[in-house]
Amino acid sequence: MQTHKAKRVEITIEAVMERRLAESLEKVGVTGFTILPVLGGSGRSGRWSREGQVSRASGMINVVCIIRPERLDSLLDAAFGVLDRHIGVVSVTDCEVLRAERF
Amino acid sequence: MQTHKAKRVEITIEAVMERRLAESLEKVGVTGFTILPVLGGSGRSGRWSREGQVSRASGMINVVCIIRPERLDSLLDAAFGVLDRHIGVVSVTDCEVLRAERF
Amino acid sequence: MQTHKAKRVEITIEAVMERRLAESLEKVGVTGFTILPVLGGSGRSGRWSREGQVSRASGMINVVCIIRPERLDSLLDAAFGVLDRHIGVVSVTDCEVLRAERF
Amino acid sequence: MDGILALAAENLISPIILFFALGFAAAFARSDLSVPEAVAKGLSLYLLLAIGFKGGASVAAHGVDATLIMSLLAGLVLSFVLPFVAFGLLRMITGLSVIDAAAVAAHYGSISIVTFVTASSVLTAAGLVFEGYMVAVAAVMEAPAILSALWLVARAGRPATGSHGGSGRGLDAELLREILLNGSIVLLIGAFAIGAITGQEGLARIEAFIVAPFQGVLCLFLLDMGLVAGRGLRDTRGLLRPGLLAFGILMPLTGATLGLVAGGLLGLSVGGIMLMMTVSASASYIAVPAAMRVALPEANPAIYLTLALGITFPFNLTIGIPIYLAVAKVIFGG
Amino acid sequence: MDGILALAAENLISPIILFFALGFAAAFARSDLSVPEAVAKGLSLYLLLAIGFKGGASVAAHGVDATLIMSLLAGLVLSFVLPFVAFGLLRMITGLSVIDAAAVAAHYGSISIVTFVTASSVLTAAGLVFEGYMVAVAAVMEAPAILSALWLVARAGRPATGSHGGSGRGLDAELLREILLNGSIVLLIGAFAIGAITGQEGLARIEAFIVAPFQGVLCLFLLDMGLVAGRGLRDTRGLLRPGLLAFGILMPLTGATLGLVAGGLLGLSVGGIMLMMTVSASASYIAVPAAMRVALPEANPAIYLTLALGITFPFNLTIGIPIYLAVAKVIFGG
Amino acid sequence: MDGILALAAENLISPIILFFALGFAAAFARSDLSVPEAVAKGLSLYLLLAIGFKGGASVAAHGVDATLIMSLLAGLVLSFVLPFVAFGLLRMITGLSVIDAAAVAAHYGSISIVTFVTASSVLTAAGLVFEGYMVAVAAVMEAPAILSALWLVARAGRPATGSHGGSGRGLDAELLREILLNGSIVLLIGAFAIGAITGQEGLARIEAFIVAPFQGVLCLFLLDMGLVAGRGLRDTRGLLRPGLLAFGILMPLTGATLGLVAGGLLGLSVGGIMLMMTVSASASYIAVPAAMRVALPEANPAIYLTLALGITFPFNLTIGIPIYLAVAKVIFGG
Ligand SMILES: Nc1ncnc2c1ncn2[C@@H]1O[C@H](COP(=O)(O)O)[C@@H](O)[C@H]1O
Ligand SMILES: Nc1ncnc2c1ncn2[C@@H]1O[C@H](COP(=O)(O)O)[C@@H](O)[C@H]1O
Ligand SMILES: Nc1ncnc2c1ncn2[C@@H]1O[C@H](COP(=O)(O)O)[C@@H](O)[C@H]1O
Ligand code: NA
Ligand code: NA
Ligand code: NA
Repeated sequence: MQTHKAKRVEITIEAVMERRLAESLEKVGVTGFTILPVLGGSGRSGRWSREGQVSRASGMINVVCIIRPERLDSLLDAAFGVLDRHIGVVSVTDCEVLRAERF
Repeated sequence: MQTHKAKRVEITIEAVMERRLAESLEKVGVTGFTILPVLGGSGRSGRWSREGQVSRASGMINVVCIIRPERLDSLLDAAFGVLDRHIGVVSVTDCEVLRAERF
Repeated sequence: MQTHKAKRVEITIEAVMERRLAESLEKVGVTGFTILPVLGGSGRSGRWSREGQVSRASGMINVVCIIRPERLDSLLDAAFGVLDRHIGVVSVTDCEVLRAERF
Repeated sequence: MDGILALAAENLISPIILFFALGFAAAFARSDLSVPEAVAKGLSLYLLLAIGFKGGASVAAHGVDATLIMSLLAGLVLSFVLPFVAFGLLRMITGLSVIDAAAVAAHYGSISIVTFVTASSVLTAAGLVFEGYMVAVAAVMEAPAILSALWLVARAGRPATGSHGGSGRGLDAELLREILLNGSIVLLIGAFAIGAITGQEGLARIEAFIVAPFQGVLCLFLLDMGLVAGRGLRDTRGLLRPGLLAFGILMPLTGATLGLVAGGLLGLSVGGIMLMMTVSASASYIAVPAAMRVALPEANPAIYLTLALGITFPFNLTIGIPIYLAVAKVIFGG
Repeated sequence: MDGILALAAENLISPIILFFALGFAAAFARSDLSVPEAVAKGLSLYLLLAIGFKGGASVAAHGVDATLIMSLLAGLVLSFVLPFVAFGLLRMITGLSVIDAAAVAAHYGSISIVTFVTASSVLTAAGLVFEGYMVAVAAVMEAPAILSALWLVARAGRPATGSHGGSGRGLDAELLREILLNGSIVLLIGAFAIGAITGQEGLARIEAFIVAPFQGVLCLFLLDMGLVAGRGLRDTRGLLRPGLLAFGILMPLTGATLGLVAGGLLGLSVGGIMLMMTVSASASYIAVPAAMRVALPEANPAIYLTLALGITFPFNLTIGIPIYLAVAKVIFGG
Repeated sequence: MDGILALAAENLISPIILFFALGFAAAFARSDLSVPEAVAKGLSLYLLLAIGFKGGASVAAHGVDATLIMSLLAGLVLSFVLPFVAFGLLRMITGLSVIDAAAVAAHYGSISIVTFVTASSVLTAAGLVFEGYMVAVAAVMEAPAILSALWLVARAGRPATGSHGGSGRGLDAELLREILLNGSIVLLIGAFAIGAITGQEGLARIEAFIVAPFQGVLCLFLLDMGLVAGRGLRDTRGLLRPGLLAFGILMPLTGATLGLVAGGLLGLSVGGIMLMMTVSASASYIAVPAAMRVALPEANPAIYLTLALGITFPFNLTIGIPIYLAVAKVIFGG
């Protein structure tokens, strides 16, 4: 089956920043992404878990964004502008996609 | 530690198609996969979110499937048969796995 | 934007083993990871789903761990020590990260 | 006319309508108020269980009315027929494609159980009784409309779901099974049967759960519906051309009229007629959208969801229900 | 015998059993009816809080019975002993390996709190009282069986959980802590203690939450249990050889017999004896499976979950409980 | 003094406090007892809806008190002023940086609605009435403190949220909208308005949902709060230097004193004064932490969450509330 080269960007970011990230991505023309929930984790600021939490303050989300390689840089710029002084992690992986016309 | 080459296929597909995708995968001999929940996302058809939703109509799931490289093609065929006229995204990444006998 | 080589390790493991895995990772100095929920899946032991479940017995979680390449081996050793006789899957992908000082 | 307005006004200031409005307004103001998906599903399970059980227990108490079978049949027929009416109207006043029009039509042939629940609350508040089996009528009306819609698409020369392509699907046994055994039908009919079997004795045992707190739970659920409807409408405003908007209001009125005729012919009570009008006027937003995603994936979900949930549901809730009650009273009320 | 059948028949048409059956049937018919995981957990928290609190408040009201300590001890002993009985039976009539047999045995030595709750509902409906501390007896019976099972495995020359291999685990302090402090034990005993401390005054404050709606919540929870049990059974039908099936029914009867003896020796009320039979007959499906996944990962979970949830739970719910009540009445009822 | 102790002792053995303690202890013992996130959110929606509605319905019943507007204004002023007091105290007795101190200060100027709910339960149990609009006062006190805190940071020469850097944010309209329209404010005020509009008639329709089971739901919610607070405290024990600890207890007492003065000047009832003390003494742990993560991401969340949820919340629950009631009674009670 015919596949095409693309980049898979996964951004783990604080839930409170979701709207700002989405808007920032849209501004640079990235309109395709999928948001996965996060249960908990661990980092320099210690362990955390969403169990029993009501406030959105301590939650994170995982934003998966598949794009054409040539658009990676503007995406990373946009993401970095939001991450900035916030906690969060960005990873970029090479991948192949079906239906390239969608990206 | 000894690792082995494999392919990591991630299929983001409408929740209503879950059973059909699973059956299609099983038909080509792919019986190992893991399903992650999806909170929301954005695409050509706009933004969506599962918040407060009751109907399964607008939900998606993320199916992760790790397989030996030689089985990739039949997996993609099977997935594509189901995706077909449906919305959804497929990405394939090279990866290494422990315990190769499991795949 | 400046990126750095890293490894993305994704461990799908039984939920009951979460604490043991976390402790094992911390013992080898891996303190950064993110835990994603898992809805269900399929493997040699058949299909399963979390729908309506109360017991943690049949659930899994997905632990994502991004590390510098040189620390991969000790991480895999630690993960394998916990996985051991348990069901579960480990995949390792090459990736690039922003803000390398965090890993 | 005055009476209708007074009734509408009274209905509008009931807590359930106001909580819906609160959710609607909060969504438009982009508040982050939200109900977790699991809680929304839990509330809807509660409502289905409660309304089904109470209907069954009421049938057990009042005996099987001679018109029960006829009413079920009428519901079946209405659900089969309404999509054709809706399809015709859509093709007349909107520019929707065959597939989109058929998908929308399926929703309006089917029913919205929360609209039914709200209407029955209004009846109870107004001191009117109704046939307990109306909940069963609502249940049998959930699915048939889907078949009509698929037939409309097939007739237009477009196989409902691709025997074309590799996957070899179609309106196969699998899809039919999914439609007929979808969760809300199963719970509604199951709870109805359990209510009918265990009767007043069963009701006595779980009354404190399904009767007393019912209205309050409905408030919370309607708050959520308001949030979801408001969010949907906010994000798809551009879509709603005047034609579609008009359809979203004309169609429930048309459905209600057919429901009125059916209820009158059946000789139902005023409450029963009003419920028959309400279910005919209401549009599905749970079961049918899911079925459409499987069977007609090319149909644009934003259209049918916005119409059913963003226009017709609020219309029925606020204006429709009081009108249906008033009309039923004027024509059939002693 | 006639009395038993009549009682069983009456029990069978109670809403709680029927909702379980509805879930069971829906799962077998592959309906997509489902209860979200979070809601199921929330319902189970509610049941544990309510049943624990009511037990404690009842102890506060009736004073500490002289036999309280003896009953707790009896519960402990039963939970330690039952796994040996189960293990023997399993090795006799099934071909299970030592590890699988031990894992199953742990489940049958422990208890199912929903079975307990259902039995106490049946007692209440039958107008029978029982010792409030029976809920504490149930709580202390949750864990000991796990130790017996691990001992059975160790004796067979297989370290319970690998000091072999790299990770150096075992039935270490950590696992023991996890078992003894698992959520359902902590909430059950905690709520019991709070009920005992705050007594009737405390009960009065939260009665409207934990007493009146209890049966209704139980219906919803049993609907979910039916769905989960049905799904499990549907997916593992091949597994259930006649030997296992027989065990799933013989073992609760055996357990109930031992519970009958214990309850009789303790001099409990008829209700108390029936509950002692029920807990002894019931098999854990929450705490023990989780412990087994940690301590005996090689044991096949499909076997113990299917037996406990798919066979023994429905058996106790529908046939077992009425039998236990009838037997307790015949032998000890005035 | 004796009276205070007796009242405190009585308060301490109420089910709600004991369930909080149970959760707290379970977290410290590392039990896996937990409430799903969705259920916790559902419970908090229920509490907000219920407390808001009841407040509104009470206003509808007793008429708009002349002091209503004054009380709202007083709440606004207190919420603006308290952060300065807190900030000064923090800079005096702890070594916190400007940013951390400002973030903590924002929490103490805002309010904890569960503390309010618990206090109103204590009042009801004590047979005292209070002004229904106090819930609206609590609502208006949620947000202003955030602005004060951001001003404190800006004054110290540090732009609250970077117009520096690429993203060009700041205390922009967007953040202000988020703060003012956060979910708990919207639901609280919305439900209050609905209660005020529909009055006793509306209350009658949903009373069985929002009044009778309220205390029980609160127990379950406080169990969860105990779990979350205990877990937080367990994981950040190292952080709590004596200075911070002292602040966590001194600040609520200071806030309560200001609340006492305000309530006295307003001429509120004893119950109203006690509530004014309680809200002033309480610290936000839902809305403000989320706002701080956006506006002051450099502030360490472990500090403000541990203080608000791990120290001040339990302090108010167990010791503070009885003290506030006793003091209000001694000074203003006839
Ligand atoms: N190396 C990592 N791999 C995966 N997730 C991470 C990593 N480091 C941090 N995270 C996630 O980001 C959150 C915040 O990290 P930190 O700012 O280091 O406390 C953590 O709680 C994790 O959920
Ligand atoms: N480039 C992408 N990267 C990640 N997820 C995507 C992407 N495009 C689409 N999706 C997901 O697929 C859904 C449907 O996409 P679409 O068909 O473009 O509306 C979206 O709502 C996203 O959840
Ligand atoms: N090849 C695979 N790709 C992704 N997930 C897998 C795979 N194999 C197993 N899993 C996950 O691991 C669980 C246990 O697998 P097993 O031990 O084979 O039954 C499955 O239920 C899946 O959730
Ligand atoms: Na209709
Ligand atoms: Na047992
Ligand atoms: Na305050």
